[in-house]
Amino acid sequence: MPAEPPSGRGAAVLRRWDSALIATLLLVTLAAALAVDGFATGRNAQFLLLDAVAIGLVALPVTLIVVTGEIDLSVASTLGLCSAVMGQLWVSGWPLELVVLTAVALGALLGAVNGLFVTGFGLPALAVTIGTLAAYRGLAFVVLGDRAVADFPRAWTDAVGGTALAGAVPAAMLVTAVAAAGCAVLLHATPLGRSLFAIGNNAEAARFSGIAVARTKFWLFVSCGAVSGLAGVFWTLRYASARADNGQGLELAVVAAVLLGGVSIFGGRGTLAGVCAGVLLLVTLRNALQLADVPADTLDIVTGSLLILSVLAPRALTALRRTPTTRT
Amino acid sequence: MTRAHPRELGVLAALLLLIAGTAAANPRFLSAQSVRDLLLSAAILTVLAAGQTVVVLTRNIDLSVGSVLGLAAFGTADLLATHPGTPLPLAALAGITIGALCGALNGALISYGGVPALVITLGTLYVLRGAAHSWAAGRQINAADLPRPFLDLGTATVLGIPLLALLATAVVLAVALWLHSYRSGRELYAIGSEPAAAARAGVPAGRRIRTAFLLSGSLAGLAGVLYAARYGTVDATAGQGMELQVVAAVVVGGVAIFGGSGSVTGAALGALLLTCIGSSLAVLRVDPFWQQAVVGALILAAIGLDRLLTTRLAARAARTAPEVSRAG
Amino acid sequence: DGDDGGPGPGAGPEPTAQADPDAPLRPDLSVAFLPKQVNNPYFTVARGGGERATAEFAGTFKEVGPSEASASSQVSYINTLTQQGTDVIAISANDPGAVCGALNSARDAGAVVVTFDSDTRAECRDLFINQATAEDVARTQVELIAGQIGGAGEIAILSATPNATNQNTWIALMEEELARPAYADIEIVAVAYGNDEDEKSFQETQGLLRSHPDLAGIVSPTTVGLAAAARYLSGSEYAGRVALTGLGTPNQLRQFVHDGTVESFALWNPADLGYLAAHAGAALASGRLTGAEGETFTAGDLGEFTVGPDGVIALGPPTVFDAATVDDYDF
Amino acid sequence: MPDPTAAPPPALRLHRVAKSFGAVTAVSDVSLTLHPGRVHALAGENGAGKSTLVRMLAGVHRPDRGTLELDGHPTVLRDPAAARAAGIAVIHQEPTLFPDLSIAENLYLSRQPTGRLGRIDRRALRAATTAQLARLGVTLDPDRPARGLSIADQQLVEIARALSLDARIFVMDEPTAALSGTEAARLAAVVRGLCDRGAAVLFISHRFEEIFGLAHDITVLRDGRHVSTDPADRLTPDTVVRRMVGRDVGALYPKTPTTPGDTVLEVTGLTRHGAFHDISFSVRRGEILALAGLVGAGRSEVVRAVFGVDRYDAGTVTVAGRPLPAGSPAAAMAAGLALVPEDRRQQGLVLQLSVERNTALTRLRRLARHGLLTTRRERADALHWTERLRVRHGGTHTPAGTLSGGNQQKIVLAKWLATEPAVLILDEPTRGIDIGTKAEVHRMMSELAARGLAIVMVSSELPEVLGMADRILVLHEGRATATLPGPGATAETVMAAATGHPGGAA
Ligand SMILES: Nc1ncnc2c1ncn2[C@@H]1O[C@H](COP(=O)(O)OP(=O)(O)OP(=O)(O)O)[C@@H](O)[C@H]1O
Ligand SMILES: Nc1ncnc2c1ncn2[C@@H]1O[C@H](COP(=O)(O)OP(=O)(O)OP(=O)(O)O)[C@@H](O)[C@H]1O
Ligand SMILES: [Mg+2]
Ligand SMILES: [Mg+2]
Repeated sequence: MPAEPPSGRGAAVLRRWDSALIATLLLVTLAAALAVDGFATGRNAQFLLLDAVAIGLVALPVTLIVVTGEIDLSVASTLGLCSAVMGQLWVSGWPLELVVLTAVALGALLGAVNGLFVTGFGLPALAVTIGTLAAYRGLAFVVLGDRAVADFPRAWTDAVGGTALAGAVPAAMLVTAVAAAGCAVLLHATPLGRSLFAIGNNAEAARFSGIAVARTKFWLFVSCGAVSGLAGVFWTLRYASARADNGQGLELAVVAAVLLGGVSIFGGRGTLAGVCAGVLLLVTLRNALQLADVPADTLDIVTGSLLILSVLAPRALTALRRTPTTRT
Repeated sequence: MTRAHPRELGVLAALLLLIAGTAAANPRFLSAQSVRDLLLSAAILTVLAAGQTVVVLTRNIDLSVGSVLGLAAFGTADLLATHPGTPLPLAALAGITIGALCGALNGALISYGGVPALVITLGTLYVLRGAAHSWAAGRQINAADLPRPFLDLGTATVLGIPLLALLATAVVLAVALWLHSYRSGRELYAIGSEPAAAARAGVPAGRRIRTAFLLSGSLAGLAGVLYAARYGTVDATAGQGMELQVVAAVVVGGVAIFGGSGSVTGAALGALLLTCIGSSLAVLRVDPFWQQAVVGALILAAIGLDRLLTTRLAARAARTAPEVSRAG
Repeated sequence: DGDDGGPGPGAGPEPTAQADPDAPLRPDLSVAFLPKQVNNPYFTVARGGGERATAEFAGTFKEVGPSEASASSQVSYINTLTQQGTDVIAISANDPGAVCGALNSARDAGAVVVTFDSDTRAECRDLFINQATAEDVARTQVELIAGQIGGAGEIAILSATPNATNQNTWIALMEEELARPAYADIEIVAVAYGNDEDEKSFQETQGLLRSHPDLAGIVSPTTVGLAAAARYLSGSEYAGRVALTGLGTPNQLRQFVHDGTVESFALWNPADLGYLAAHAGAALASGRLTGAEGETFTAGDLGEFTVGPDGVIALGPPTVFDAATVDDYDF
Repeated sequence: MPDPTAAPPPALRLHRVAKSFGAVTAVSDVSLTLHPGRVHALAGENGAGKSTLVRMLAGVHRPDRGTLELDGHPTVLRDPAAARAAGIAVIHQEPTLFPDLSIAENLYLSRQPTGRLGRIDRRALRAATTAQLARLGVTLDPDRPARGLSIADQQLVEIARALSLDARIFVMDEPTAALSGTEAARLAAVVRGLCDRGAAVLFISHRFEEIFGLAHDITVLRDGRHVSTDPADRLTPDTVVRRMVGRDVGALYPKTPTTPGDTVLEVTGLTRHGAFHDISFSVRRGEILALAGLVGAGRSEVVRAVFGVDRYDAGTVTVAGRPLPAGSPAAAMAAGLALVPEDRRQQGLVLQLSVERNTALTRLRRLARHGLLTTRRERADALHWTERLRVRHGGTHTPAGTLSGGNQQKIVLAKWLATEPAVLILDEPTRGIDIGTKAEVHRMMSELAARGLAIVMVSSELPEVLGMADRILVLHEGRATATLPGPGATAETVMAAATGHPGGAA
């Protein structure tokens, strides 16, 4: 909160949060491997990683957007609309290559609409994307209605669910990992990344420094749309089913993963490594608990508690460390 | 001037436009029963929006209201079903207490932890929903299990006006009076407008924020009681997804999502507008596949219109009276 | 197999093994129910039936599933069940196609798959336990509403979501049924969708009454919709003037049957559905059934059932509840 | 002047207080006594620890060591509310207002006059606000929200807020930094009035004429340590400066005459409705043009529009003969413009980011290699500039917000000087800067002009304007009222034009 005087510990705490998160991830994985039957198998690892693809993919651009102090809640609806359009185009006989490209381009267009409302009209992103969350999902139903398009070529659906690197890793996960690495470099080691942090902390000062704030945000929304479109393509092919309600509710999971990863909802703070660890932790925990037959309502409770802990724990740590010095 | 509230006028204009349009297409939209239904439908959302407004004004947000509503609704219904002799005021108090406890939990975590409300309440959204599911364990409480007088509350009218609508109006007026005319109410605006300045001015921000969440929780609890009375069928999913509607109502009603400005009457109008959109679409028999898309588009239109009016008025003020800001 | 995944007209893979009706039931069968959504009262009742059946053949029973009705989360639960080496998976599918890949992996790993309530494509399960044939459901509802409005007038349908497969099938068949000369005076004037939400169902009911002043009756082939519409009607000026029927549970509607808002309505017994699904799964896993048309087996105290075309077993015609019978049931 | 020993017990006594932030020691072992009816001035370089002391008195910081006594009673100020309850009113260096609340509520938050049933009496609230503002000679509408007030107006509201408190001790941290002479003089009169009523005042300023005009006692701080406390009449500005800085300071306003070159920046007919109207001027290489005027005259808005941060309704801006697209700071920077904005905390710096991130912000592309930017390069660059401007900081990786006000200002200067602009626009460049650095900044301006830079300077300090400018453009209520040659201008001619009576001007 800006109420706090900014402290030099901010960055350090964040780094420590990253490490803590990664340590937790390893610990959870280890514990699950020892305690849960069927967790430590190659096939389960693949199921797990495949489950992480859609959330992970969408979390990347959402992270960038949240770092600039905005938010995009329409990602899941964009995914759904792109999936629906994909299905519609495929049944009307378009070649699949073209269908895929169109879906991604459509995603970019939908993102551009968000971006226009946010940067062009100066409306709060939370409000705008709640609106488009409803609108895009609605359009998906307009396009595909109650139908489900399922007859995608086996070669494509197999490729999406298939593996790479000698069968060790799902191919889609490999793509996601590469994208994550690219985003990490972009965010932490390029001029653009620096300006995102500046915008998130103080957009006015960024503008006074010659950073094209509106344009940057606009293109972030566009790329977020495009990536959501891509995630829609992945979703459609992975489940071999184009439906208007694909990915419903994914936005909350994505936001949860991003926040768990240590990105500040007020913008200007966060790391991509943290987000990746956040995504994997969420997915791994769900997978392990499911295998341990933990009921769904408990899963929800665990997810929620984890989120709460994710912000309270770093606070508690700093407070503990500070206590002895202030109480003199 | 701060006297006139252009933001509320914007929502009111949108509302009147919608009602006029719908009534033109189907005059029965304005029949007594229809207006009663509209007010009834809006009552629960309005109560939630009033609580949400108080929280949003302080630069926080309460995403857990849907889950709190569910918990309170189920709790109240369960109490009445298992102890049919319970006096109704006591049952209502029980529901409100459940909500108040949830609100107190949120407020305590947020103010003592000094952590973002969005993350905490996203967490409690999951946790409380999970708790409701564990409690209900798949049970459903039906109209036949509930005492007749309780169910009658949901449909009773006073002088032809639904009781629930009167209750909601009373809540809105009370909150509006507090926010507008009492020092502690004004302090909520101060906290949201500039937390650092509030700290310097010696505003007890932590206490005020806890109060805001307590109020939001209690009102969500009250909304839960109203929900049970109105629908008569309650299971653990009551109010699921309601949080986005509430936030949308508040934002459409002109409350700044980053705190400091807006009014509870505006939020109430926003709730009425959203409900009205739903009802008009049903009355106009808009293609169901189009409905959600139209709702989204109308939300965007409403916040866009609001922004347009605000900037127009500001620009006009600047042009016609360049010295207005310094005029004595 | 070389199937391209299309919804081809052919049924599932031809059963290769021969059914042995006298084979002993395998001991220690693990049975898993995977409903569309856990904690949904309807599926909670079905689960009770499944549990009872499993206890009868001394297997182990569990219910797993997502807290929100989505196909993708079902897939991850199917994967989990596959990992755990479950013998019988009884699933009510959120999407006929999306769960196919995962179900086939489960079958490759040795599980048998029974669908109930909501089917998948035929090639990815062994049997489908149909709660009632769509024709029966449609016919029953048409008969009920026709009787309640005296054989003539405008009626409307309040469905679940616009993309609910079951409801859409029933609505289509009801329209066919109403096309018969006996129902010439009945006209469907609108189909509304309450999305299985109370508030939306309320609003849609109001909308129907507003835009069709001469409406004589409403049919709601979904439990949430019917309960919401009943609640709305009972407290409005339309109570007693507009007939209401559809599919609902006795517990939800008892109140409204007694106060006259609803004269009669229909539903199968979800507990029986779960019971039959579990027994069918056990019979499949033990080799008593292969899923081929014409095979018969005994499902505990429900008696004997025959496998129909496409591996479908029908539970039977829906039960009709009215003021005289509604109190005999508790679900 | 009353004898301190005969005076009533000190209103406030700080005894050997200290405060550190991590490795940075802001204040160590400082004692200070405030007497009723006396003004005590605090002098020191940027980062000497003045504001830290103020924050201890305000209840924002708790001292690590040392004690505080009020009227002889040891007291602990837990939070700002406690300080206020103890009768201490504080004007902070950086005004923090509630942008969404009206000016009236900014003044009287939590203390609004109430009527029946505890309801706020808005009429009384408005009247009280108008009266308070009138004391300072300000005519702001009490109902207008604080958002969009200029820095000076914000400062005035902050002052009015403190004065409206019924306090016995007034602590004023650079209250006049953003004010022009008229307002400052009015504040001085108010302060004297407070003293006459028996209040104790702690007053901080970098302007010596104010210190010596007001103070009874002067305490000098250096590097967080107490250097000296003396009655003002036993000191001269030179001794104070020497004690502050520990060395002699170069001349202020060392403007060396240059021969102006080609015109680089040309502004014609620039208009934004409601802000400024038909402003035209041009600046040549080597020339310093000053924009003068009263607070709120629209100078800042003009330069913001020129730089492209604000839009304008009519007019053109050309740089080196090429028209500049409106509304694009990036384009302005590409054309060689730089703007040091007036509000360093909102516009100049990203307070949460480190010093090195801030200095690099204007040159991200230039500092990158193969498109990649490393912290190491940013750090090396930041070290170079912070040394050049003698910035006092706890390491270039510390957030800019932890620097003292003056040092923050230097970071803003650094990030813009580093762009090597052709036209440098400075909006209140020395606001809150200590006298030593001020001389340094002025010397640098002269040097840059001599090297062929065109400089546009907005300043509310008349001596600075008269001392540095080659030409002076005077604005009054958004319109240009006079263009005066720098050397020939006097305080009178500038003020005449600034108040809308350019008759006396040449
Ligand atoms: N919150 C903080 N965290 C870390 N260091 C701080 C903090 N606040 C102040 N400092 C450091 O303490 C020292 C004193 O700062 P202070 O603001 O008191 O100076 P000052 O005398 O008011 O200077 P100026 O004249 O520039 O306003 C500076 O070196 C500053 O960097
Ligand atoms: N964003 C804004 N919204 C509304 N009014 C504004 C805004 N910015 C400035 N003003 C008002 O416009 C007038 C001109 O302000 P400006 O800052 O340009 O004056 P200035 O001559 O630079 O004086 P100062 O010394 O105060 O900076 C002031 O009265 C100020 O309050
Ligand atoms: Mg200072
Ligand atoms: Mg200015």
